[in-house]
Amino acid sequence: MAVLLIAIPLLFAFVSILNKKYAFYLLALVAAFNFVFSFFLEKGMYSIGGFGPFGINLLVDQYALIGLWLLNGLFFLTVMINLKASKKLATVLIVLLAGINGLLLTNDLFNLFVFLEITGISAYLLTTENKKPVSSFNYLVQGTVGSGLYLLGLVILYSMIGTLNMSDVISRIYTIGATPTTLLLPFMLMFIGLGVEAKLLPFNSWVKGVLEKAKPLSGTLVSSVIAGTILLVFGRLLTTVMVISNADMLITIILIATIIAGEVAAFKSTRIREILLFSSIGQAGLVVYLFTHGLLMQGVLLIIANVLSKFVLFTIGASLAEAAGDEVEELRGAFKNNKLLGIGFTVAALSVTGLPLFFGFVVKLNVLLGIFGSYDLITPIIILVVSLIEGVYFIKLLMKLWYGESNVQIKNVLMTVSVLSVAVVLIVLGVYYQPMMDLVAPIKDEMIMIIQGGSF
Amino acid sequence: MIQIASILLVMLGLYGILTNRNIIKIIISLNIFEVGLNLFIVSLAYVEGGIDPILTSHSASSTLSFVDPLPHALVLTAIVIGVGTTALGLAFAKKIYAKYGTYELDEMGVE
Amino acid sequence: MILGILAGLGIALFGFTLQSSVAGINRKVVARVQKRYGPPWYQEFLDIFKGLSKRGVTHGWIFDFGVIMAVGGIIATAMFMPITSNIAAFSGLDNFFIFVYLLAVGMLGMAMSASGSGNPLASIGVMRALTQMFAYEVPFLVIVMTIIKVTGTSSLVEIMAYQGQNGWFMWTMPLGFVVASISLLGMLGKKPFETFIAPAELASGPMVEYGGKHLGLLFIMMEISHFIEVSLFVHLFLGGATTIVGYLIKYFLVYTAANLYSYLNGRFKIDQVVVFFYKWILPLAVLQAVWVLWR
Amino acid sequence: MLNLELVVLATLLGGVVAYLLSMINKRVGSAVTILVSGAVFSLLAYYGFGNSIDQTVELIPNFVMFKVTALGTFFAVLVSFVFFMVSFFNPFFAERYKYPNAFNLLYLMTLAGVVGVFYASNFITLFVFFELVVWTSMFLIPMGKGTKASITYFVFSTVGSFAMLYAIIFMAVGFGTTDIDTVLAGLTGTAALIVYGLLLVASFAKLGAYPFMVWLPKVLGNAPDPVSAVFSGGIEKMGAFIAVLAMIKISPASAMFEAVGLPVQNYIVGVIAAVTIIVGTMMAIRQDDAKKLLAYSSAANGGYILLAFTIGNSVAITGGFFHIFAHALASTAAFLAIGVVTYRTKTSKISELGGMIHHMPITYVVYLAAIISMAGIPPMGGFISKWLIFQALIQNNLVFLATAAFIGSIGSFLYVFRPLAALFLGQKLPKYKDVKEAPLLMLIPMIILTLLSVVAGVFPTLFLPMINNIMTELGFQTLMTSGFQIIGFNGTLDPALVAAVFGTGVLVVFILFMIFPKSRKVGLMDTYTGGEFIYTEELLHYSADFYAPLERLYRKEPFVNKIYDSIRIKVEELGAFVRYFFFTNKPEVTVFWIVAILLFIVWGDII
Repeated sequence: MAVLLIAIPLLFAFVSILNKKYAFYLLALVAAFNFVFSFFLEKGMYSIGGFGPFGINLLVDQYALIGLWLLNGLFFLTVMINLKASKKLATVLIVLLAGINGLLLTNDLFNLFVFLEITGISAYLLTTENKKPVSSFNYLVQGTVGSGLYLLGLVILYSMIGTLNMSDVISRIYTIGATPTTLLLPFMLMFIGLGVEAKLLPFNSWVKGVLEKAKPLSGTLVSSVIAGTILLVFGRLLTTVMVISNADMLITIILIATIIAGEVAAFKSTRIREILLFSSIGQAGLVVYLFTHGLLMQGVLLIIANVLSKFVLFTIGASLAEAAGDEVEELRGAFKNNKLLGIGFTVAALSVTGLPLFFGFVVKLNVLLGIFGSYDLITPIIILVVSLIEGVYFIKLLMKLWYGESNVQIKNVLMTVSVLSVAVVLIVLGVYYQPMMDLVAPIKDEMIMIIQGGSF
Repeated sequence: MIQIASILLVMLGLYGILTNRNIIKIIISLNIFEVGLNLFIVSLAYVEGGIDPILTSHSASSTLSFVDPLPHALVLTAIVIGVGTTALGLAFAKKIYAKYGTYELDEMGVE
Repeated sequence: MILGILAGLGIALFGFTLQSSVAGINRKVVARVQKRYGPPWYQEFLDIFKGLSKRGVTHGWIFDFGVIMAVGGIIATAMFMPITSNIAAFSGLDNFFIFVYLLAVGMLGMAMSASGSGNPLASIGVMRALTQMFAYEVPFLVIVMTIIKVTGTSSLVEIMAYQGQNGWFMWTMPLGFVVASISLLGMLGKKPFETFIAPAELASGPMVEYGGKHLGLLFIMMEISHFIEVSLFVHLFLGGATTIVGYLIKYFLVYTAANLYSYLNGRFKIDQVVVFFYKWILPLAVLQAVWVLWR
Repeated sequence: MLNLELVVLATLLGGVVAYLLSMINKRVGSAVTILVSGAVFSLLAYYGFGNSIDQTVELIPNFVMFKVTALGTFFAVLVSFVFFMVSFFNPFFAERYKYPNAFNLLYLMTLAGVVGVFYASNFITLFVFFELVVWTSMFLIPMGKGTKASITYFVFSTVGSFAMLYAIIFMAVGFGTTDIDTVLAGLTGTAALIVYGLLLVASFAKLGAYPFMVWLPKVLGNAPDPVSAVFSGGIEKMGAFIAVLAMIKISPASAMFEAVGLPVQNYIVGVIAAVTIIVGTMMAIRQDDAKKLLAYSSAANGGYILLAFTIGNSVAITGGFFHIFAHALASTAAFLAIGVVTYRTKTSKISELGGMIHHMPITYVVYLAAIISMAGIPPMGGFISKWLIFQALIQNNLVFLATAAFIGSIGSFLYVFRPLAALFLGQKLPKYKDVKEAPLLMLIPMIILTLLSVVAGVFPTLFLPMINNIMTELGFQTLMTSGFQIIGFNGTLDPALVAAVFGTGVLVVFILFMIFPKSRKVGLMDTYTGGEFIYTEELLHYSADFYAPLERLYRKEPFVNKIYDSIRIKVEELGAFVRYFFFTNKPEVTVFWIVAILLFIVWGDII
């Protein structure tokens, strides 16, 4: 069943090459299918080809489901909003969809690598939309090195424990009695490999080139949908596979540095897309930080909040930048004629900043409670200081976008509607957050249960 | 031994990416990196005195001396992906050349 | 209460008469010091009645209203003032803070009226007066705070009684006495602290536009406010008085001393006043307070 | 019974209604803000003092919990009253805003937030509404003169609220609950000190105490006039509320050692309050913008409130609450009066204005009454509170704090007089000759506020029950009174008598004034000029650099402003550094770091 989510897009991708004319309709169809179908998915372990635990497995648990609903939905919206751009890239987008779904579903480390590459390659292709081949090339080089390192890591791991099934890794580690020291190398390699895609600090020099001039389509997909997917993958790996490690110090330094660097760089920035991209770097750092500290639920909440708001922010930000210019100064008063978009943007920005009435606040509160719960008194201070910086540049941005004289006008009904509906979701979740909490609550237990050999 | 050699290749590839400013050279370095990786993976599968991992009537009794088949399968996929990225990289290189008339990253100026 | 108010009005009238006479005598005294003949002792009364009887000018309703508020406020303040430990209109309510703040109403009224005249010299004068107040009032309040704490009451009559038993604060708090004396010069607007009037410079500052009944009323206000200030000093530092004669002697001595001393001085610039008080007098006051209270 | 939840929700709903109606007609939408805030105030006052507010929460998710306390009622009624009074100005200013409908929405959202803060039962609720107020009010500010102020406001508010958030989570993890009373009562030892400090940071940030003073003049100077009034009279008071939680409810404020009879941490707060008073006063004296001047004065008055709570005996705390009350009335009135002037003349710079009294006498009287109260002169409310606070200061031998309070008190004469003399009085400038008195609807709230100020000063005992309820609730003795008299530590105050005596004095003089010959009316230009002939009003108007000799003696801005600037620059520099070194768009950087980290790991492995 679950394999359809991957197989159908792949199949349609081939079909779309044959029928260039209808490629876009196929894309729309597939995206809609994936979105709808993910709601009918039942939890469980799906093995492909009938090899049982030895073959490739797809795992549908609450965690994967949340990811599927969220990201397929946003993917669909993004594609629909940017009709024109998606028409040209229809095949790539379908492949990307397959990659994303694969990443979310797979329970096999090597399979994950494959999907990582599929997603990566389609992402590289997507960025050609920006007409910046050097940046795309840089992205490609770094992405390839990253996934290469991931591959190296997983192979070393495989040679140690002899399995690639994510649910089995832990029990095998215990069986063979591997020590954290011996596992350090493979885990670090995998961490770095994923870190490149997840935009962690020293490995993210590609981000600026790819996103600073990104068009609405590629920008939104890279900064919201793909970023969310990679982070979710990170979460799963850090919870079920890379649990034993003694590089805590190193990783923590990397992550804290990412958080600070992202926000500080955004603070310095004066261009709208740059601000958004640096901010998403900081957020990615925080998410991974939460995962490494066992705060899976908080991490997932943060991903959800981020993906939703980054969708809104980047869609609007990139459209504005395309329409009037990148510099915030040039965009002064841009929302004067685009009030509805402005409201959506404001809601998303306030949510990222973590102000109440919005989902971001609930998330921030949970994050801080989680970190405090592990008797860590310093990190919350860092997070608070950083989110103050974040708040400042977002508020600055909002003030400039609302006040001033400008005749920018963006007419895109679909965009307005979808942006506003996401904004409404952010508000509703910010007040009536309990359903979301209930949704997220079981993920960690489920994952642990599966690791320990249980089933649904 | 071959593992060390392949790791050396990986390192060489990384060194190439680190130092080269020419797009084609970077792609080649990337390829060296991947080749090293693939070699490494294959080398893991090797078992001293192992036989083909094919289940036949006379080798059914012993499972210890098989060569591990999985890395081979992995390598196949990895090679394919590597080819894909290389092709894509070259395509980008072509685009870049069309746009800037050079393969030297330093000569392109700020984008 | 009606009786109290009538008594208060009596005290205000008494204070006015007293201060005007003392000021008149002082004019004589100073004249003799300067080897002049000097005006008669009732000259102040003559000046005031002359002013009140003349027809003056007004610059609008705030000009009038300010004067009424000023004199009214000062009279109200004077009504609370005890003369001796027995003679007080509202016994038990002669709270020190009432004097400080109710006095301010009068000052505010006068300042308002002066600024309302539209003459910049008046505004400058008011500015200087306020700045000077900012200088002398704080050390004075600190010292009085010490007194209040030591005696446990802010009622002037009770402070007098305390001094009767434990010695005058002039002796027990010598630094405070110095501070208060200098502050008193500031309050009375005597040299070197007469910058806000500065006749040759500002044409009498706040008073520049007044004539006729306005000027007369303001003279009354000035006399009564001097009465309040000197009385406060007498009650707080010189042990007050149990009999009216003792009060009159102390009052006369304090006022005359201040007056004579002022003729020895030149005039400070207004920022010099502020610096002087904050650099020397306030630390002295705080030192005295710490010495007495935290011992 | 009045359901609190419904009040909050209805206010929010009212905001939405106002928003929608403003789309049709701006003024109608603004009228809704009057109605809603009026309804909120009257309902809260009626049911609040009748002790029949229902605190159950059903519709809002369960993290929001309300609890009706005398403390909350006092603050909520007071602040909603300020909102109500100020809302009368909204219809007139609606035309001037860029987004009038958003203004109306946010105005009511802020009101809902404020009410929520004061009735919060647990800290999460408190924080949610606290932050709600922060961001809704933040968007009100830029409708005025500039957008920069709201960023400053956001920074300082957020520093405060994050400090509070840290404390809240600290307590939540420690106690497993965030119920305010339980948690604060349970704190001991170092934890109590930490929470105390953090909550106070929040309070300082809101009140604009010394190191956080910067935002007040910027925000209050640049926000639209009604918003400035709301900030000064209402939103700032949230800081006082937090201060009450920290300084009074954390019990016993455990002292490591004592300083001058106070727990040492209280003394430190006292010193900060003293510095606030002095800096606020000195800065207010030198402001040329009337709104900035009042803003600094708000900060200084916040210092008095903190000082009162520092001392912590019943007289001081009563004084603190009374000061909150009196200052809210007075500063709202003052801001509204200045608002009228700006509404008519489009400037609030003292040096550009003059002679407004001749155009708007009622506004002038309102301002006069307001500043009399702010300077603490009888017969206004401000006198009562200052008297009480001084009583307590003296009683506790707090020499240095008292000195600061005296400086602030005398200094307030100076700064309140500056707009009075130069803006309202002085020459009647010809460029404003067509300026008229405020419209009736704007006069109503100003007159109400003035009358209340006077009543509070003359019959303070009428308002004391409200404060006594709080005192009983907090476990303090109530202030001793007899009739209209208030009995302090070292004396008795009879404000009614003071007022009566003052009235007598004025009456006597008035009669005298009438008896003596009538004066001749002359124009303002007909003054003594020392023989010069001057025909220009501006030249005869003394308003620029009013306190020049005094201003010369100290610096233009508080010293901390420089530190904040340098912090901002440091952050930007760090950002530039990070961008330069990491976000280079060069693959070799990534590869370099990968190799470096791998080497590090392998090296560690080998060893």
